[in-house]
Amino acid sequence: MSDIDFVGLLSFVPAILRVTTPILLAALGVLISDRAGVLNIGVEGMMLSGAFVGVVASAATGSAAAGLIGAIIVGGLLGAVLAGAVHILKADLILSGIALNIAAAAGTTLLLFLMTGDKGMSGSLASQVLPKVTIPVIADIPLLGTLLSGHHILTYVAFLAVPGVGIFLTRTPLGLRLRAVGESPESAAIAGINVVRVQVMALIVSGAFVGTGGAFLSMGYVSWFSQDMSAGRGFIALAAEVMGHGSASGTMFASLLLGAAEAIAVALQGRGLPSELMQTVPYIVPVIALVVYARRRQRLLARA
Amino acid sequence: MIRSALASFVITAVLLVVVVGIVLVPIAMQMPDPLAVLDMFVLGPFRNPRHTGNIIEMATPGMMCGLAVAIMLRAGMFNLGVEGAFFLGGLATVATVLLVPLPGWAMAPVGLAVGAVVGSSVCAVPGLLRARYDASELVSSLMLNFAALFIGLFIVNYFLRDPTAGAMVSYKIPNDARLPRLVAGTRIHLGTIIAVAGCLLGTVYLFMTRAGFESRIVGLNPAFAAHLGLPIRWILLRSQLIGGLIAAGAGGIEMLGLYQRFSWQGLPGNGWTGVVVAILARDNPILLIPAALFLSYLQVGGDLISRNFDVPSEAVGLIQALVLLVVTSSAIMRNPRLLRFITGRKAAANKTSGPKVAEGSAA
Amino acid sequence: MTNAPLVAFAGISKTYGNGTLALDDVSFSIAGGVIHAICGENGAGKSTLMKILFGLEQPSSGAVLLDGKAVAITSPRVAAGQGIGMVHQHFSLVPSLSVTENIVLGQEPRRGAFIDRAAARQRVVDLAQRYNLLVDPDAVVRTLSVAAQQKVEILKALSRDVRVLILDEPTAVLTPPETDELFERLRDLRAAGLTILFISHKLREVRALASHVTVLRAGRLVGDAPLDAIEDDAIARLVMGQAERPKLKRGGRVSGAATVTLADVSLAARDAADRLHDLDLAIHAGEILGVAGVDGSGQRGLVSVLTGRIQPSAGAIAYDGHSIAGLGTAALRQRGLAHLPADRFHDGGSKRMSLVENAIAGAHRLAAFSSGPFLKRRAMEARTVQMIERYNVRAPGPKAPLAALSGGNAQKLIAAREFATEPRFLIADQPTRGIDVAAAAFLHERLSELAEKGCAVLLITADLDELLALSDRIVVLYAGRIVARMENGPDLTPERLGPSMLGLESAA
Amino acid sequence: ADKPKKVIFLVNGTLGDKSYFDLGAAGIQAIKAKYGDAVETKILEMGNDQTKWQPAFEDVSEQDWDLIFACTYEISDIIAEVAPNHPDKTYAVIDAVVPYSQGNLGNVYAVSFKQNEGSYLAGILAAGLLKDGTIPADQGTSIGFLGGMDIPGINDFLAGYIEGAQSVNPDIKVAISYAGTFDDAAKGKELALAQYRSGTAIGFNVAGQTGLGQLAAAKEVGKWALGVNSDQEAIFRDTDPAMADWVASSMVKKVDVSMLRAYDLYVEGKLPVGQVEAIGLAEDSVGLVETGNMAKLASPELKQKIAAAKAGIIDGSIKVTSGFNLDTDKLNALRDSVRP
Ligand SMILES: Nc1ncnc2c1ncn2[C@@H]1O[C@H](COP(=O)(O)OP(=O)(O)OP(=O)(O)O)[C@@H](O)[C@H]1O
Ligand SMILES: Nc1ncnc2c1ncn2[C@@H]1O[C@H](COP(=O)(O)OP(=O)(O)OP(=O)(O)O)[C@@H](O)[C@H]1O
Ligand SMILES: [Mg+2]
Ligand SMILES: [Mg+2]
Repeated sequence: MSDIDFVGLLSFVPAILRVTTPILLAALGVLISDRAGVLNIGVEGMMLSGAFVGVVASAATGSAAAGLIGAIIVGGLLGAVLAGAVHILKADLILSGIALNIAAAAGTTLLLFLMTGDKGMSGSLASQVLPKVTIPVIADIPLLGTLLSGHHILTYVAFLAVPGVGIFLTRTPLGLRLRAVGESPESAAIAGINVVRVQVMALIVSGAFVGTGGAFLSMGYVSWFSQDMSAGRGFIALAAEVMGHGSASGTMFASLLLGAAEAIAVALQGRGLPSELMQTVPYIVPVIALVVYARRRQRLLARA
Repeated sequence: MIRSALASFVITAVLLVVVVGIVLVPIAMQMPDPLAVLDMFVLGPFRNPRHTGNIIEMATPGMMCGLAVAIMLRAGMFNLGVEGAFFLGGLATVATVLLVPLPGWAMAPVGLAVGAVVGSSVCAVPGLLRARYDASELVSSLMLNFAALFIGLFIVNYFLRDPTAGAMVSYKIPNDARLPRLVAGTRIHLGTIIAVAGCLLGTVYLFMTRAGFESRIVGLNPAFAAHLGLPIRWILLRSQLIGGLIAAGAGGIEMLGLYQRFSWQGLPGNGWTGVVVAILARDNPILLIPAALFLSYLQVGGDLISRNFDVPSEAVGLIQALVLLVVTSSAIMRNPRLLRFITGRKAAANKTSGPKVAEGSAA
Repeated sequence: MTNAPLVAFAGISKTYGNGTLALDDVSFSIAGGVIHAICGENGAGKSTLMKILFGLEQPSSGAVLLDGKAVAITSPRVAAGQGIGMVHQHFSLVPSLSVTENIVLGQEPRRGAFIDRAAARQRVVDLAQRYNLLVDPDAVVRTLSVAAQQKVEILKALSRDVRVLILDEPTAVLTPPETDELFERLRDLRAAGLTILFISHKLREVRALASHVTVLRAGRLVGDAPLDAIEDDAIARLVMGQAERPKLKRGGRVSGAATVTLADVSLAARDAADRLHDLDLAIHAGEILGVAGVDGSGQRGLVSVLTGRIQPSAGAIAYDGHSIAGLGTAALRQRGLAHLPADRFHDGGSKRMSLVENAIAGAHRLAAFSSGPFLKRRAMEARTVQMIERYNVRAPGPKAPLAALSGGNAQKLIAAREFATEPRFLIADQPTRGIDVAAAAFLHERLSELAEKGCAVLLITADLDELLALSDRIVVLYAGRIVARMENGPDLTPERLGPSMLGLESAA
Repeated sequence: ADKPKKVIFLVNGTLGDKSYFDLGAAGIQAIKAKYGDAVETKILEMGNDQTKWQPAFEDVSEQDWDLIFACTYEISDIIAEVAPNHPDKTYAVIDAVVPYSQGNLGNVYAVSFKQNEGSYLAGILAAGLLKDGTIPADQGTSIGFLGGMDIPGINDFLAGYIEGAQSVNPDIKVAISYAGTFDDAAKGKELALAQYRSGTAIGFNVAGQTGLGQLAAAKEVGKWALGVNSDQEAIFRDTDPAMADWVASSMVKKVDVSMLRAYDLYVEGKLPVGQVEAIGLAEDSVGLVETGNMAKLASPELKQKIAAAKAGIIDGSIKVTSGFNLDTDKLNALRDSVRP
């Protein structure tokens, strides 16, 4: 096979970026929640809801932007709901997240059925998609063009959000407070910070990111919503965030790793190897990466 | 301690009935006979022994997976491999029964033992990686669940598949290997007794043995464990091995108890139920029994109304989600006055909320 | 301003959720512009009262009056708004944040949407200089020694615009010169019009600093007087409800063979405060060897290598002449090691476990407490009850969680556990930090008793009175080296130890 | 009039699969539409927890339903267990076979679809479009197959598809991918893109929701796709015509029609219970959509070739291998023979 050459590898880049985009957006959302001490387990449900509302809102308004805004809003709303469960009902954070996931799966299907008479997909809704972006000059440069230009707009959003979230967490007052609240709520309260408010805000922002990731699925990857279309990406995003060790760039690299593993598994299909074994690749690669990383960290610690 | 946990359990149960009523009433109102719907949901499961049996059958894997989760959580490990262990345990049990020539009486015990050992790897490997390299068990177990799924499907496809069955399923599990049914007219099987016994043994293990005591020390405060010189890595690994064996054994029991063939094509979800059951029971093995039964009861009630009335199955899902929320909403539940009312004594109000973290060095 | 006092407590009572009556109808007032001390033994209710003033707890009844007006202080924000600042002894710093970040947290200087990092850093540098509490503004708090964290804590309180400053045992981890520095600054602050509430177990400090003292015992107000109207003995009697602290003075009893020897032990650690260089030391059976030194001079590293947590990077350690290379904590404990750790809740026990479990943990594999794989819960409980009685631990019962005990009582229980194994070698690391006089005296007696029975005791403490009262010999650690060795005797005073502790003079 | 007949359809999963279950639901609607008040219908989703299927079957069998529908092979064992205890009830299982050899299933009617026959035509279409240059060679030289999982029900499509393509071009290459999921349209798109990228000119999706991702990929790269089960061009014709334009045709499987037919027969008392009916091209139960894009795209010669193959299959002169009877080794051999 000749696609191991450089250009062949380069043609992989768009695939990796595509696969990574929804994972990264959701993982950034998880990151913000986690740093605030309220790990967002409802990420799967928020993603699904974002995908759903993106389609419905864009079909209703005829505007893709409205769809995206709808997805962001519903993500934020669900974040607020989760925050309410945790802070008003004082419910268990993890179970509330699981509950949200169950409710979102059932709720989107039910609403889809009420709107279209179909439980499976929104094919009958004339929803819009968000555009791809061609960067004028760069697009024409041979290698760089493939690398940097022609991706989906939310792919750019996701990767540009990485430094954004990083700077937010480390350089802004709110980011600092958020980290303090996440690590040591008592200390933050003593410093005069309203812990509940910070956590509510973090979950709302988290939900907005995750909702955007959902919009990428239904308004970028494909142009419709289908039942359970998040297909476990929320959990992958959780894993990416944990692997990223709490930093935005770490989360990005972990997401890229998971995305690349998935893209490799896709490319390995049809080579005559049992498909089931190929499908384990995206799950085994991260575990190996995790171990390699952990060993390296151990060795560094040991040397110091 | 068990008593106060039981108190919040009772409050939860009462509350749930109220909440489910609130959700259900509007749905019921749309039906010609609203009272019948409510009646079916609340009492239906007990009218027919078969349905009561369904509760118990369904609670069996819930108890065991809950036990596996609880034992690992008590050692401070958030290992989600229970789901994959359950799946792989079921598969390996069936594979043993089908592929290894065994006398009939030995099929179930040998199959379950092999299944438990093989399946436990999904929990044990993350445990090992955590103990050895300090790699997050949450991530690796989450990932290995899916790896176990696909490896399992590969095994079914290449080694166990019955080509005459039409679907991707194994050959039939021989009758000799099936677990005996205990109550005529229901599918309640020996596994239920194993699960209940497991929960009791789990209590003994955690609170009455040295090993359980040590794992709780590690779970609550690893720095304290290190101060005492406890072999922390081994204790971590051990609790995840035990959890894995239980979860995988549960998968085998489920297969030999209720299935005719190995027919899972995806992760069956019992591991997640186990997480819910364990959190519900506050990691207290004895309370796993009522917790699992209660969740199953709600399920069966929901199934019954959707079978008998035009209630969409998604509505049942929504009810479930709400139930989960209420079950853990300690705002009402941990109200000290209510607790005192139930226990009839002064109860300590513990003010934990949010995820549990070890008190010493946070993870 | 009329003559209404700045702060007044009017009939404050506080019952915690678990039923503990921490404060019982406490009323007194604090005049503006003074340093006002609050004394009382462990669990007397001092911290509770201060938490009420700072908005961390709400009184069950009674009111707090500021300038004569009742104010509902519902949160630390409200307190801050009223100009009340507090120095907490524990957990009010965020470990992973830098010193600067911790100090500006909640009132960050901004430039646009961002934190003005230069301004923030400058604020800390200025503050540190003004109060002469030197800390590295860029250091991550987690890596700092307890003493350095204490300084950050104080700076943080001072960085707020306060008119009332609460200091809850601020000196427990400071060296005498540092304490003196702090007191200078506090006097300056008072001169500048600040009102200071000062909690301490050390009468000497109270006497040196404050002009008024209030004494609490078991939640009740038992004394409230200007300091020039009350004798030390009287205060002590009020605090303890009995006689004054027994003065022990040991010294010079180097008896038996060396139980533990260190030969050229070095430790290369990431944290400079943990490093050790060429330590040569022998701890003999029957002696108490005191280790003096500014916090962060290598004490933590020394404890780590002696307890088998970390293997030294060079040199050899032997117990009874046998090398312990490669042995872990468990093996060493079997060879007779016991260790009273500096941080009682972090290493010494589990807050959520019962007293029984905390008291027996570690010994639970002994035949007395287990048969086969099972624990003998009844035997465990019986032994715990004994310990509680013998060590005079004030506790609701053996099944209560450790968290329900006040600091001093928790420490007694942990000491009871460590001493119960009849150790041959004991490391007592800050055994009485933050503990009231009576409890401290009790623990001191137990330590001497152990030494008399032939145990080799290594005493690490920042409290020089304690060091001098208990030690037979003293070594001084500075920057990971032993810079002085001396026999204890009547002529050894804190003043003589000071210079070598600060690395100014080597008497080795 | 008589009291209405009661018909229930038990879904061993959930609706929305864009496959058997949705088609079955359409069949129930067709029955209701045709018989109106003379029939009472219900669809019950039993969910994905397999342990709940048998209790649901038992409950429903105890109620007063006259005809109980179900579909897929996954449910065969359970019907075989429950049906004998309820001889007064009639069961119709679509797209599956029950073990009649056990002798007590006289009240069960089974229909098995010869989807391999329809797929054979799809194979001819795909390979034919390439061979006659309708799809220019620079679009790619191989054809594709995107399966949901590597399972018999999917491989039955594959076997027919390969054989049909080979009948046009014995050296045809088929890129084969399995997604491992039926829910993940994004993954389906990614797999399809990978196929298109490596030289596939036209692909066939048999993967439920996942498979629809192939259409999005086809639109993106401007290559052709073949739909399955229902007319996928029609699904998107109104809402996304640009995508619909790339659906060359669809291999339809008329589960709904066969359900209606079963009910017709049942009402007439002619339902052949106790046996399995294998239906395919001859019964017009599977086939290619020949309207829409197909009508414009395929050359008259190709259309003729397809018609001829159809006739051949119906008269038995062409035998299409069934994916159900292939063991794993034979299946691998078949797949290896067309690997690009
Ligand atoms: N949050 C709490 N919940 C329950 N009881 C508490 C709580 N905080 C303090 N107590 C109890 O209230 C009493 C007074 O405690 P407080 O902290 O005020 O004592 P203190 O005088 O500060 O003691 P110390 O000298 O040890 O710091 C003690 O018996 C303590 O156990
Ligand atoms: N939630 C609680 N339940 C029961 N007892 C508690 C609780 N929180 C604290 N305590 C007990 O009350 C005592 C006083 O609490 P506090 O937080 O004042 O600690 P402290 O040791 O007094 O520290 P400091 O004097 O430096 O403030 C502690 O020793 C602790 O054991
Ligand atoms: Mg205190
Ligand atoms: Mg204190």
